[in-house]
Amino acid sequence: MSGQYHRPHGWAWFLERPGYVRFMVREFTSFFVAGYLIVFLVTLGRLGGGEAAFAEWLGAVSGPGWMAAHVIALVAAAWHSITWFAAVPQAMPIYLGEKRLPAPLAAVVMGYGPWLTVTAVIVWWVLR
Amino acid sequence: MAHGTTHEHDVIIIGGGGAGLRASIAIAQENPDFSVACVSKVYPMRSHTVTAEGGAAAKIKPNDSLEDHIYDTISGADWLADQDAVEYFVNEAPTEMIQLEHWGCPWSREPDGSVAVRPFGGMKIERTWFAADKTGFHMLHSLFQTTLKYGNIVRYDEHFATRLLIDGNGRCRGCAAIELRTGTVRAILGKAVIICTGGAGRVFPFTTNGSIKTGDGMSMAYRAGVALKDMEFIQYHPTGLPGTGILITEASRGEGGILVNKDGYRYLQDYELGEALDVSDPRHPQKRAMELGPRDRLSQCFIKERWAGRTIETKDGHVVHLDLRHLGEAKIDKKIPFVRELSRNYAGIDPVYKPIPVRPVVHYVMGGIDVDSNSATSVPGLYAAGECACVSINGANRLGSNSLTELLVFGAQAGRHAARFAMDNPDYDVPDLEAQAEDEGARIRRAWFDTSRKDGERIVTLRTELHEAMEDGAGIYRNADSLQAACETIADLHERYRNVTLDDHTNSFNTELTAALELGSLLDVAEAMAHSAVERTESRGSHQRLDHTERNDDDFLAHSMAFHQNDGSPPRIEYKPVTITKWPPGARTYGAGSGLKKSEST
Amino acid sequence: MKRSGEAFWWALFSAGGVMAALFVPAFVLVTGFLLPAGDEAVAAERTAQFAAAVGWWPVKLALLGVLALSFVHCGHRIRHTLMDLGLRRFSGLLKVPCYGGALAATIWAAMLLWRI
Amino acid sequence: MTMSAQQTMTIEVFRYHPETDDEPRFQAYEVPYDEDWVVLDALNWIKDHVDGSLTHRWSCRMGVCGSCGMMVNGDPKLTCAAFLKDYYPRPIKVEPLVNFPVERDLVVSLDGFMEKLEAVKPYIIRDDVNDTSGGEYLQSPAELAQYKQYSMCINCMLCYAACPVAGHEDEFLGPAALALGHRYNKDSRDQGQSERLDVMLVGEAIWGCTFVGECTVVCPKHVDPAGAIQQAKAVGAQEYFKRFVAPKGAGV
Repeated sequence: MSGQYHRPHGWAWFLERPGYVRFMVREFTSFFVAGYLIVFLVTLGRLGGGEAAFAEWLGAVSGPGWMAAHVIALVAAAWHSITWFAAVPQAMPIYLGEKRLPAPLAAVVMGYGPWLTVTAVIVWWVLR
Repeated sequence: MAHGTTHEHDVIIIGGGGAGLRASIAIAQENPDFSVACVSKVYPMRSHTVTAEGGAAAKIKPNDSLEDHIYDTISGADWLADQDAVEYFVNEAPTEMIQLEHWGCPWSREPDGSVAVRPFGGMKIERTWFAADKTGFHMLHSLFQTTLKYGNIVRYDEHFATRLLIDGNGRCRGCAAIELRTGTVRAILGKAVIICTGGAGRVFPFTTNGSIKTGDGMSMAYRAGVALKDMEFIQYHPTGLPGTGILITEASRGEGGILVNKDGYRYLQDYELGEALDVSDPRHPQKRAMELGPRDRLSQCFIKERWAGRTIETKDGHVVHLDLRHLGEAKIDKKIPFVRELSRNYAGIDPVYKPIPVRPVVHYVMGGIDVDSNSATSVPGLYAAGECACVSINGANRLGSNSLTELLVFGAQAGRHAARFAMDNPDYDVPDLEAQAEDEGARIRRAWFDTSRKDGERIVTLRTELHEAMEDGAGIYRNADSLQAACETIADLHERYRNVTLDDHTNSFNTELTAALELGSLLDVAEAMAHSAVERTESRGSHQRLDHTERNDDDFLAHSMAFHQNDGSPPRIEYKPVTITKWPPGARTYGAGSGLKKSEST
Repeated sequence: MKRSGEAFWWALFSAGGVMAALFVPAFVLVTGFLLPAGDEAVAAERTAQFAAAVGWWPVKLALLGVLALSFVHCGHRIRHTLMDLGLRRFSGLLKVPCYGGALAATIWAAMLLWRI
Repeated sequence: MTMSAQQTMTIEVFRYHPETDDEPRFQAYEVPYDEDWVVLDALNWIKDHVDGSLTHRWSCRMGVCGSCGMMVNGDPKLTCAAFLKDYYPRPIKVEPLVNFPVERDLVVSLDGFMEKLEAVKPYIIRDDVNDTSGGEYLQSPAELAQYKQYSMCINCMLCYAACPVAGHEDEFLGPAALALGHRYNKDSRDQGQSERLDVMLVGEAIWGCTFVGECTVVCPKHVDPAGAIQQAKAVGAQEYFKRFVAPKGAGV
């Protein structure tokens, strides 16, 4: 007689459902975003250190190692943006009377639209 | 079965569906010092109230009147309803419905914020409150969640009550119940008892009813000496999905859906149900006509169409089509989304694009435990409310959307009267009642846990035979021979029931044991149904005799009362006159201009 | 029981999530690809552009806000990820490196921006 | 049709009996294959014809009573809505919902869930709630729409079985209970938000949620508990900061 059975929890629970894996990938973007932001601070530091320091830094960054790191950072940051804005309609529903703004539209209006606009403006500013 | 500890409360409610919960709140509210026990074989939110779809009737709009609701109910009942009870019911209905609104039920609303109403079958005017098409679900959860507010409501979830405990003075003082988790038989004692265990549609094979609706409360009361009243009246709902029997709500017709036969013809017009207005006609759907005729008539029309060879044959039997396509996707999604979900999942049909195959399906037992309009039975201290009870407001055919309202009105009523009884009759003898419960535990153990008995019959064998007997013998149309055959089969099954053996002789969560006990309840209820039906040699409402096709008010304007016989012989059937106050029996007419008050009486 | 102070961190986490989602991909594009790319003349021109922008005090302030919130966002998310991965017992202790780290990074960012 | 000519399929069922077993085991049954059957039909067939000791809950078999939630091939499902034809001819593995203690076979304990449900005070709170004399409370369709979705929960608990936080954190109230708490907070007739937040905003009660979102994925009634929880957190955050703007005791 042993009463209720409690199923053990494995440490690898995050592999049990595809949704959990996706969740973990989403959460791990924060490690990469944080890492990148430190690099961004270094960049700002070099900028504060004068033109020569900054040019030297840019030279280093254009190397393959740093380039690869930035590609990873870009993918992680973009994935953060995509998943974050996809969730916004759930967390902040918009009602027009008794109708709720459909999630895809709400995501574009409140997330993807502003994101792409901001990105385009910043890139344009640098490139112009 | 181990004997468990005794639990004492003030009022015991058996059944945690709409009526039981409403009764619990009524008592908890009015007697804050009272302890109310709610004993249910399932968690309350699993109760069958949850599946009710279309709505609940109560006069709320200025274009409606109490008088109209009364008349619709009485004429719908083919004059077998007690008119004083109907009046009480209709008068109380609006208050009860508003109360439930206050308790959070998410009623569908008009643009001005007032509750919305829709028409239902057999109604002169639209008066059915609805929460889209999950009205029962929302009502049950609103009630259940409201009970959580009251600390003096003690729930005995998953406790299967098997026997009423009666004290030396003949008063009902509790029940014996199996705690499913442990298999312990407990004595749950109180000063009054209310049975709210719902109907018994599972007596039939093809039913909208969930597996739990096995008439346990009816059987318990029957065995305690209370009559089962009007048990021959079984409501077939005209629109169930073939195969599963899942209900497609009457609201689908209230919103304008039509029924057509295999030729695409609206056959109801051939059966004195009125004129087939085009669906684009602004007068469609017409109240008390065609698809908004009463359920008994519509189900009978289906059988006649079938006899005429105009139904559609499928692998799940004959069907007709419920066509909703003209309503359009937007209206279907707003007003009857559950119909779409159910049709897609269980019939593979999207009603926006295709008609839904439907056939009549056993839905509701008009009869039940005989109670007066105070919800009291003939046993002092024992009350009943909801589908298990017969007040009677439903007579020979219940008006669609009265049953949900009935739960509230008579649930509250039973609660108040039981509480009063409990206050006036506080003392009882605990050891005597405990001994009865102990006895019950021993009886169950002897009957079901005798491992020396081998090679008995399986539960499913008997249940299947019961289903066949009831469907063949006591269906929409019956006659003396078919009913007699059903009575004989049931008697035989009662004998063989003692021979059923179980695979499972363990205590914890023994659902094979509960299935066996439920089979016993089904047999009791079926016995009362078949014998009451044999004796009623007339046709009225849902009871249609091929050998006695006319209504006979001279002999049968009376409730049948089936009394259980302890010696195993068939039930004794007696009759009790129907209470007629202001509405003398009249011709039951539907179609345009029908139901014009008392003036139409014959 | 008292309402938890987690609401404070969650609010900053959410605001930071929005900030990071809006700006970080663009930042990566700029500092990781656009500035290092091209010949020296182009790089010099873009660097000047970038320096001018970052040197303008309203941009400095905004940038500090974005960075601070983004750091809290990351700290909060890292903390909860670690809890979900089995460090639930240390949920209090984890606040120190996670939010402390975000605070330190913010102070550092302020100092760096001050120098520009 | 003879049994041998009938198509069959294999159902592997999690078996555990508290009186005799220390560990669960799987038992395989051959059941007739019918394309109209759901997993629940197969379980009922086994119980009726093969093994009466197989234990599971069910009632309405139309997806609204919430009794028959189980893991079907690892997914939390209402077995009355999981069709054999979607798995045939591969075997189906049926287990009790994860993240709950198992009572017996496919039956799990609801005790924890019921406590959590009760904790969020899922009922209308206001002084005149039992006074019907003024007629119904008015509520516009737009106000109804604000909470309607969150009132659709059938308490089937699939969301708890899909939630890793519910499995690891006892303090967490879980998707269904929180969504119901939020449902009443959003109801225009209710005045009990503050009382409810006093329960929801404590410890890990709501904050344990890391928005995995699988609760919403598995919800058979499209309640979106994940969305409800994030909205409730936002309300909690607003209330948190409001304290500084209008401190308690600084007037109504």
